[in-house]
Amino acid sequence: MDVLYFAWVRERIGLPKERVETQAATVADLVEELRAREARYAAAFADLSALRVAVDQKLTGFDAPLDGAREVAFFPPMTGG
Amino acid sequence: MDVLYFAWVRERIGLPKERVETQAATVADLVEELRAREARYAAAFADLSALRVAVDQKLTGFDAPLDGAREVAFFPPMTGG
Amino acid sequence: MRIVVQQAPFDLGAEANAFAAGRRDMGAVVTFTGIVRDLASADLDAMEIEHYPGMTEAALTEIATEARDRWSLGDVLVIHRFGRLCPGDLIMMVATAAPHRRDAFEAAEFLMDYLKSRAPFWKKEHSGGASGWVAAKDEDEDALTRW
Amino acid sequence: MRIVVQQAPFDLGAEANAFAAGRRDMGAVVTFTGIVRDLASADLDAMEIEHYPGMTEAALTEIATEARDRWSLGDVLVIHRFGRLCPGDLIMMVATAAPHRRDAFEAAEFLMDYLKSRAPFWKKEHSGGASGWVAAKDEDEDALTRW
Repeated sequence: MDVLYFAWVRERIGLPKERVETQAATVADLVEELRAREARYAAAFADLSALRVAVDQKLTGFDAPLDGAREVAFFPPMTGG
Repeated sequence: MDVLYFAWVRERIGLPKERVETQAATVADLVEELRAREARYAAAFADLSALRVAVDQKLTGFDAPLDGAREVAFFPPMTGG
Repeated sequence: MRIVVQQAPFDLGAEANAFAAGRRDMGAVVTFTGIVRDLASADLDAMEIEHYPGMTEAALTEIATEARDRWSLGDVLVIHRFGRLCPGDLIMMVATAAPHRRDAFEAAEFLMDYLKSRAPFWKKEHSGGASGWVAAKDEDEDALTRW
Repeated sequence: MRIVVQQAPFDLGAEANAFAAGRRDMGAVVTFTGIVRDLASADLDAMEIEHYPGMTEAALTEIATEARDRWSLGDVLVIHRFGRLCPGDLIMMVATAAPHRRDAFEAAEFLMDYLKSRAPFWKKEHSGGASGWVAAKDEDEDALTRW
């Protein structure tokens, strides 16, 4: 699936988007896999309460299933307007 | 003093403004004098709850004193905006 | 603060642009515009707005000053027309500028609620040969209890 | 209903005039405009707005549709810019048209409250060589409980 990063999550991980092959059942499982990769991922995902997630462009929770998901995005709380 | 009428009060009395010589102590006293003049005044002032009054261009009540007042205006509730 | 009472039309876009221009310290601008409405049932030909010259400007200034006292505002604009208007014509506008959006919104609502029942304007509707004064609504009077 | 996400500036006045034009059945038009603010303390050089193409438009459409479901509205407009902006630049606007003023005001406030924390935009401030992401405010999240 495509994994997207925005704002300081993007800056901390160092890229806006990557292709990830995963069998993760939920967003939380995917986060665990990413954290295990490298320090910059561990740093970006250190505090999940500071993060928001969208699956296929819909805001959701970290317990959301990834079954059939094509795109997951991680970002800080939004500051539009 | 000058007495002004607006909206349907003006239409009912038949003029927008007139000079009134009066010793009336309050707005209510002035209304009594006007009512006694002619049927069109009695009709315009039949229901005070349907009227509003301003003394010297300030909204006030019918018990307001007229001491020193230069201008009294009668009109229906306002419908601006 | 600018208070305008006039018979002539005003240009909402030009007023909004001028009001919002160069406000580096104000993050929020709210405008409200009132438009002559032709209800399907009414078949309105025209609306005539009467006002009380002198008192109108004083009342609007007082309401705008009160808004500036109650909210943190950078600026306030009120434009209100009088005379004969047609359906679709703009009757009036208010604009507020504030550092924060809640202040701009609340002050604009306050201005509208007070302007509706405390500024000396009266509307008369002309529809198909008949005409009648618009009655004040209880809900407009009740709206003032919010503030 | 019109939802626009663009890098280019927009003309508040032209948009407001076009939105208000010919609304014979809508008595009330409210606009909100967000402006890049230079706080005295911040000495802001520029603000950069990042967004999530695709999701942004979907989220704004969902919020606007929700507003139309909850209030009696004739029309809704949302314009939001992204990219690099300077103090005084217009960031975004919403406009609502309704038969009654209360609906137009409430729907515009609802749109702003949801857009603030539910549309995927992120602001970064550049001031005197330093830069930092604007943190979401608790009060913006709390504002959603009103609705």
